[in-house]
Amino acid sequence: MQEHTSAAFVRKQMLDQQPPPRMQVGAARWVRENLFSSWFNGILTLVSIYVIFLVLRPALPWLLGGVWNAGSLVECRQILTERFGNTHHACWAVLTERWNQLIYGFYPSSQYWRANLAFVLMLFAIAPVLFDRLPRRMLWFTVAFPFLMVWLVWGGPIWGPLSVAVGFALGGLAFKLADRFNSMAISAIAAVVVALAWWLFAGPPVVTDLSRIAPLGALPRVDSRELGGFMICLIIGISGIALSLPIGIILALGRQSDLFIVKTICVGFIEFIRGVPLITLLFTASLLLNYFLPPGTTFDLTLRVIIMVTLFASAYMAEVIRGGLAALPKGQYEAADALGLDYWKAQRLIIMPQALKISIPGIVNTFIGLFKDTTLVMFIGIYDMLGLSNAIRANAAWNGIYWELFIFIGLVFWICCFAMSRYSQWLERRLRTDHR
Amino acid sequence: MTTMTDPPNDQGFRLSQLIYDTRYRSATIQVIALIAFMVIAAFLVRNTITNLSALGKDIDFGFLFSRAAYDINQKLIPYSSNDPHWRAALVGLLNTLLVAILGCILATVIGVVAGVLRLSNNWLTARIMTVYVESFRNIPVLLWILAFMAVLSESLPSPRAFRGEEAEASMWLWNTIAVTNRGTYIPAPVWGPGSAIVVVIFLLSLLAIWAFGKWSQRRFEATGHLLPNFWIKLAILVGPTLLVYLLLGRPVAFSLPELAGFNFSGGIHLRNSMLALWLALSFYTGAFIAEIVRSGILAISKGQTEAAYALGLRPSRTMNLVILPQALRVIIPPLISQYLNLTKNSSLALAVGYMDLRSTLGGTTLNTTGRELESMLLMMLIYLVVSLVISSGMNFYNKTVRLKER
Amino acid sequence: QDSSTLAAVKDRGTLRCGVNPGTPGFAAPDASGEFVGFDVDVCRAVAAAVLGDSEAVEYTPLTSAVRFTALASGEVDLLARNTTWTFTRDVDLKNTFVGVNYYDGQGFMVPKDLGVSSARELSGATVCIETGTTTELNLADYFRVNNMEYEPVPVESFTEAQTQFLAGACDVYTTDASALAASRASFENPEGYVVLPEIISKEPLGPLVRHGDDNWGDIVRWSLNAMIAAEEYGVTSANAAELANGTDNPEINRLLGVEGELGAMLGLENDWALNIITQVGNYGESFEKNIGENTPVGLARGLNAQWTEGGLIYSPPFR
Amino acid sequence: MSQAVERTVDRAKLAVSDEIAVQIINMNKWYGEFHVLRDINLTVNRGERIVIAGPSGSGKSTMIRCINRLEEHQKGKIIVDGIELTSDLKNIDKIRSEVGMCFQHFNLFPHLTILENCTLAPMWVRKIPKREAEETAMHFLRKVKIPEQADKYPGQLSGGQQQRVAIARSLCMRPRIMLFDEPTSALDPEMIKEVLDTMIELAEEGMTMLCVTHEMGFARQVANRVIFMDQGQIVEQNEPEEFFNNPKSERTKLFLSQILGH
Amino acid sequence: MSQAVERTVDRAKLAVSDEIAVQIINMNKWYGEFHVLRDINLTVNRGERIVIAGPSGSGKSTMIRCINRLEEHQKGKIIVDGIELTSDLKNIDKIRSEVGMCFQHFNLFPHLTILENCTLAPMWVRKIPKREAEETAMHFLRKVKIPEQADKYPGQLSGGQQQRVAIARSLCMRPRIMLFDEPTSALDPEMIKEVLDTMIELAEEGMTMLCVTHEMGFARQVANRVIFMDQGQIVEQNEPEEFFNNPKSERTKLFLSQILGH
Ligand SMILES: Nc1ncnc2c1ncn2[C@@H]1O[C@H](COP(=O)(O)OP(=O)(O)OP(=O)(O)O)[C@@H](O)[C@H]1O
Ligand SMILES: Nc1ncnc2c1ncn2[C@@H]1O[C@H](COP(=O)(O)OP(=O)(O)OP(=O)(O)O)[C@@H](O)[C@H]1O
Ligand SMILES: NC(=O)CC[C@H](N)C(=O)O
Ligand SMILES: [Mg+2]
Ligand SMILES: [Mg+2]
Repeated sequence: MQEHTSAAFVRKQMLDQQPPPRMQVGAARWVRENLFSSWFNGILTLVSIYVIFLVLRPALPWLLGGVWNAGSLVECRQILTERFGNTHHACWAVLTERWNQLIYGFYPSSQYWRANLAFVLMLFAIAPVLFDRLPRRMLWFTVAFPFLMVWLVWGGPIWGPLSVAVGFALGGLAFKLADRFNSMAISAIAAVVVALAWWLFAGPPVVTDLSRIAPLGALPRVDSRELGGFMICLIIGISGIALSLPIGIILALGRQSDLFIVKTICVGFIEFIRGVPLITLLFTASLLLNYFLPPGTTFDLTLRVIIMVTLFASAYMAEVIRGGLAALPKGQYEAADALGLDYWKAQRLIIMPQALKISIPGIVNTFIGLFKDTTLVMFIGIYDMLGLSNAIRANAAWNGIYWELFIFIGLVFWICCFAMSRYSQWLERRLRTDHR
Repeated sequence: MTTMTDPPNDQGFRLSQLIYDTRYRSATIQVIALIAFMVIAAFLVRNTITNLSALGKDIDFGFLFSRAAYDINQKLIPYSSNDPHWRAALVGLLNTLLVAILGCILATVIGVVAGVLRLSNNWLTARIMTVYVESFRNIPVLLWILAFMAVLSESLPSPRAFRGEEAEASMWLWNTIAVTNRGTYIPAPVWGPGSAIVVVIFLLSLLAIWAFGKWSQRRFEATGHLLPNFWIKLAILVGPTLLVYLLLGRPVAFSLPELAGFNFSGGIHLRNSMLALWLALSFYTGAFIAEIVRSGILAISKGQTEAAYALGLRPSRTMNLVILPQALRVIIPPLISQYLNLTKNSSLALAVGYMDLRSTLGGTTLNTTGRELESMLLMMLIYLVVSLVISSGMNFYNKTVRLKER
Repeated sequence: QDSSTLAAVKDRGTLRCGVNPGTPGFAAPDASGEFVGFDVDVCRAVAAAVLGDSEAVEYTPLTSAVRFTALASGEVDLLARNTTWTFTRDVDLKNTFVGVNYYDGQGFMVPKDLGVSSARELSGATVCIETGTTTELNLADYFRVNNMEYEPVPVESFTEAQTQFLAGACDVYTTDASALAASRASFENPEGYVVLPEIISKEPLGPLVRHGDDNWGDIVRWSLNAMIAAEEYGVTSANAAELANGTDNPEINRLLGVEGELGAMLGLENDWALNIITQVGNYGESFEKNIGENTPVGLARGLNAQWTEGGLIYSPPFR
Repeated sequence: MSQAVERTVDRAKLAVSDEIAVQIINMNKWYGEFHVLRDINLTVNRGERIVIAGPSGSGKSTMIRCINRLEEHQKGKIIVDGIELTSDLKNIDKIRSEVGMCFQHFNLFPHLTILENCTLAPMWVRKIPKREAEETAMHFLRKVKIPEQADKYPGQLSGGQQQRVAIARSLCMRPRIMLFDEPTSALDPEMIKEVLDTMIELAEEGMTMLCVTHEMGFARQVANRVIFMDQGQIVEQNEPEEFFNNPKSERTKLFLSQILGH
Repeated sequence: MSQAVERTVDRAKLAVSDEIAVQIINMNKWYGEFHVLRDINLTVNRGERIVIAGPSGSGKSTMIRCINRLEEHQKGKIIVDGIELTSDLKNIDKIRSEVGMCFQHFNLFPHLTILENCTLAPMWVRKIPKREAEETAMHFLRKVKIPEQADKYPGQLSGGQQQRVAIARSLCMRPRIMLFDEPTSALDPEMIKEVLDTMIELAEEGMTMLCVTHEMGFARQVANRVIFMDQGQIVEQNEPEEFFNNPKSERTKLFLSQILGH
């Protein structure tokens, strides 16, 4: 379109310097230019080589010469002494023996397939969110996934999760029906009331009856305390991020709004959550939450942790989304106003779709942070991978084994987080070049 | 001026105006929000009160003034088990701040070095720094803390190994530093008579350096001549102090760590718990800071560098005069939020038994007195205040350096 | 009433019990991941009494630092976790200690090659100590009173203490003597370590519940007493079922529910104690099985012998 | 200054009725201490095409933005289509769906296709079924001559095309009044023509239009009144011929000399 | 296409000496595998004003950036003011302080005031005392007609003013050769004129100039040679009259038809 303006002859952006062609360089020159271009550079190179040498010399034999089969550390050391005459080698045997515990916690091994299936389905559920080239219809599966996951992981008849889903559906329906009053407030209230009515009153008896009459798909129940390892990190991380998204949106809108009280409440909440360490919130979950709830309500520690992690993440999410909102030109709001869309419709149809898209890299980064932070649950007695590594060490057979476990755990986290950060970089690049 | 309104309403006030009139609508929404907020707050408070009274407890901060009865190994202010809980909490808070401040300093150094080296044109060094950044960023800090602790306590010699004629381990740097699995012992200064003079001279020379800097800047502006500032400053820093020190017959002695009984004594004892926490936090945060520094420098468009080069400025000058002043504006806000993270992450001290605020007030005090609600609230409040102080510092900085635009 | 712990436990079908995460002999997961041990048996006894099934227990491993809060906040119904009965814990922290299942005292363990034979020689030592315990406070007092210096290394859990101690990060490990023995037993080379002769405190360890539900407290108290009394009267897991047909000792009859309505008074079935004894065993059986002289832990009965044998273990009469 | 409007306009076609479309009475507005609009009085009849001109910062945009309540006025009255603009939301909603607006920077919704841009408001505000809304949208897209772009995204269109989409989008709400705020000033010369042509067509169909623009060719040919604003006041208003050939105030003369002499 | 340069230039004033200012011999450059500049040969005499034109991507910028070593050439020779450009740092420094350069995007230092922008390099490179540097700076700022902006920051100036500051900043180093890389292409038409005027003045004073630009008015009036580049080669060079009226190569004709026919 721009072909015929004067701009045709001007490149708008300088490119980065590129290296000269290989035929112009040659290995010797490459080395000189990249490693020894000045005396300082030369020193750097030598230091670097020394550092690499220092790290690899003990690490390589240790890593490669490890023992993979042994029943205990002592046995392992025996094998090593026989084989090498010393014990400066890894004892990977602990992984061979306990890897399933590190991954699944105390999940009954006969039910591993459920966890695996949930994991695979999770990939499918997340894919359409991450890659917008995929068919949008896959999002329906994404919506259904949480319920499916709860059912798969915790077991029991399918009716429970299904009833929760029905509550949501009824709420949505009520929202739609109340649409004609043309007021977001009424719609929202209707939705909440209907959904709560179902969850609290209508739903439970129906579920109990159905479970009795037709215990459809009744998987053996697995308790929360049997969850652990990598699995619990994933569950807490994913639910935290998914649940914090809506709350984060609301907080961000609240913070942007010019209603003083609403804004103050939101700012107060966000700053409070961001101002205290996550671990104090987790302790609150494990020590204090029961004080704040009506007498006699006790619920699952995992659930409490998810609630706290959600609150935590939503404060960060709110800031990320606020950034996205701020990046939108004011014209978008004005155009929406001028077309007669009210605040909520404008948000839903115009502002949020764009702001969220801009925020995805930020959201992914929040998620990486959150995912790494799930290791803190070890302090409140949930056996995540680190907690399990302590538990494994508590066993006399493996007392004193550190590195093999740390390396395994580190590697698992590294792969996940690195992949995600690459994804967010890719996305950032794409959003920048996307003609939007 | 903004409060002029519509013409007087003939029908008077109608209830529907609460929803449909923009003037009242926002008030309505706010009142509803406030009520909802109060209801939730009241609900929580009421539950708390009922629950507490069911347990026969109350809310009372009096426990802060009763005897703590436990010992803390690292204390920056005098403390014994006879002191009250609040003092124990204060010792913990100071420990938190100590590790946070040391951590921020070291993390900045590591981060800046790594960030700059990542941009270096030395291929090998740049790669190594990339490996460093990517590995530390993508692995939980807790794991790093535990790993550092494991290195320190598993692979270093115990004090016992230093004992005997042909000891297995020996001290570093001419027997001044002992690195053991209990911690590292470094020489501690002993302030003899006259040491005050040395300190004063040292402070004076700091002043002199500042004055010299001003003077040399003015001289440069007047004549265009630039002095070898760095070396002169170094000379001022070291020269007079050293001279006085020697003249006064070395009033400041150093007490060297020595093996006595079970442990080393004398010198300053850097406990492994602190070292592990400090190093892990610094390296972890350093990786983030490296990224911040790198992208800060990259964000200053290539055009700026080119313009400076085209004017004949050398690369080092370009860095100092053009790139850094601009990059700092980009770097500092995220840098401060990293400081904030580091401070909050220092609460993971728990994992290695470092007695910070969380381990004193939120740990031993909490569970010997059973005042979890009070202790947790107090602890959160203190963390919140620390965070707010840091972030208001950031806001202040942001306001002062904002670029002037049209 | 409905909100009572008993009703909640029956409703749930399982008992929630807070235990030590891993002190061999007292509470530790076995190879199949199930908790076993001397303290765990108290949990199992209560479950057997209340639910008739000693396996219907959810164990929550708790560090010393979080145990009371976990109990107070209702996360567990019962804490059976080598916890010392003290005045403040009972009165100020609003717990109800229902009895003592192990009379203990605080001791010190050191590596043999340290060449120390008395706690008085420990001045200047580095001491690994679990935070949030009575032993932490005793330690502070002991060293202060005796004018000795020490360097506390606070650790969060028993396992960590053990690891630090083995790695040489501290010279001394101090805690309840029983736990020291258990710990030493799990070492690769137990002979390399000695427990010093001094016992510097009284540590009566026992199960506890929250304030405010006396009925529940009674249930736990008498479950423990049932085990103790059973030993005293020679009722064992092997002969309990037989004795339940009736004996001429009215006390045994009342205990086993043959006579009287003791169970009903507690709100339980009448065979509650029988369930305990058949499924868990009596106090002596539990002791021998978990920590007795024939186990790796190898503790002698000592103070924990029946009063009839010169010990302190003593159950109030079932009457 | 750039493109003259080449198309000849049949002025006869451009009838004006007596009915009043917009009436502004003694309207005042402040930004903080700054008095942007002072005692504005203006009556626009149905079918009138008004061009508003004036130097930058004189309050032109602010004035027309007050008409559909994108800005709030603080004193005086604005009556649109017989409805007074008060802070009553229902009135505001009603007026906004009666009044279309086009902005300098188009403000299309970049995440929606052209067609979706056009059907969004009718569907969600007027509650028109999708099918019908799409038909209307295609009708107006044909009118602005870009039906073939319906499935593209705004980012794929040139500026002129985007502005035409913006006009179509407003028209889909079947407004009775259109406001234009410098619709051509962000465009390259070629594209200006496309957009002006579209606007002229609209004018010929009898749409009531208020248009802030410096395209004096357009003003000459289409407007039946030109309003000149300065420092928040309406300094002069007149028929285009009179306005251009015989400006009364000094200020207007100066302005015209700048804008035309250029 | 936009502003004609209105000012009449006294061509007689524009003397060219025989001394050689820049000589490029058989210069080649690659980006990776991509051969950007092929066998460039060019001799610029002192006082010459050369305009370089050519389609986008033809290597114009790259060529003039090679002259002050913002890019490295890989084959051939570049001799500036008698000094050959090698990787010897001292030579590079010397050449850079002899050769001034203005960029498309001005690249002023946003954290320094206009005056500081202008005094920075003289003070730090030429070691001129601040006082003196400021006097020079004010001299040149007066010359580009914005002395009153000296204490403002670049962000507070319009594009045209910024570009003029950029020129003044280069001049403060008292360069003997000036390079311009599309100095006007990021500017609005009005501002283009300001900048071109400044450049013409500079030319009249006998500055040796190499200027990448598409302002053909400027080329006609000021240049004494126009160089046409395509695909990394100099396709044609000639006096402006000849170049515009009588282009030899097909490629040039096509280009000119595009750029002028517009
Ligand atoms: N939100 C605001 N707050 C304060 N002043 C404002 C605001 N919006 C506009 N102004 C000021 O009000 C005056 C009128 O602005 P307006 O946009 O209406 O001018 P305009 O005539 O449309 O000018 P232009 O031709 O540049 O668009 C200007 O001086 C402007 O600076
Ligand atoms: N750093 C680089 N790496 C790879 N290719 C580059 C780089 N810089 C420029 N190029 C390529 O070299 C060619 C010449 O670029 P140059 O900037 O010299 O063109 P130009 O004639 O100045 O064009 P324009 O009028 O668009 O500025 C272009 O094809 C460009 O894509
Ligand atoms: N080591 C422990 O966990 C318990 C220690 C001690 N018996 C206490 O109750 O405090
Ligand atoms: Mg305007
Ligand atoms: Mg170019």
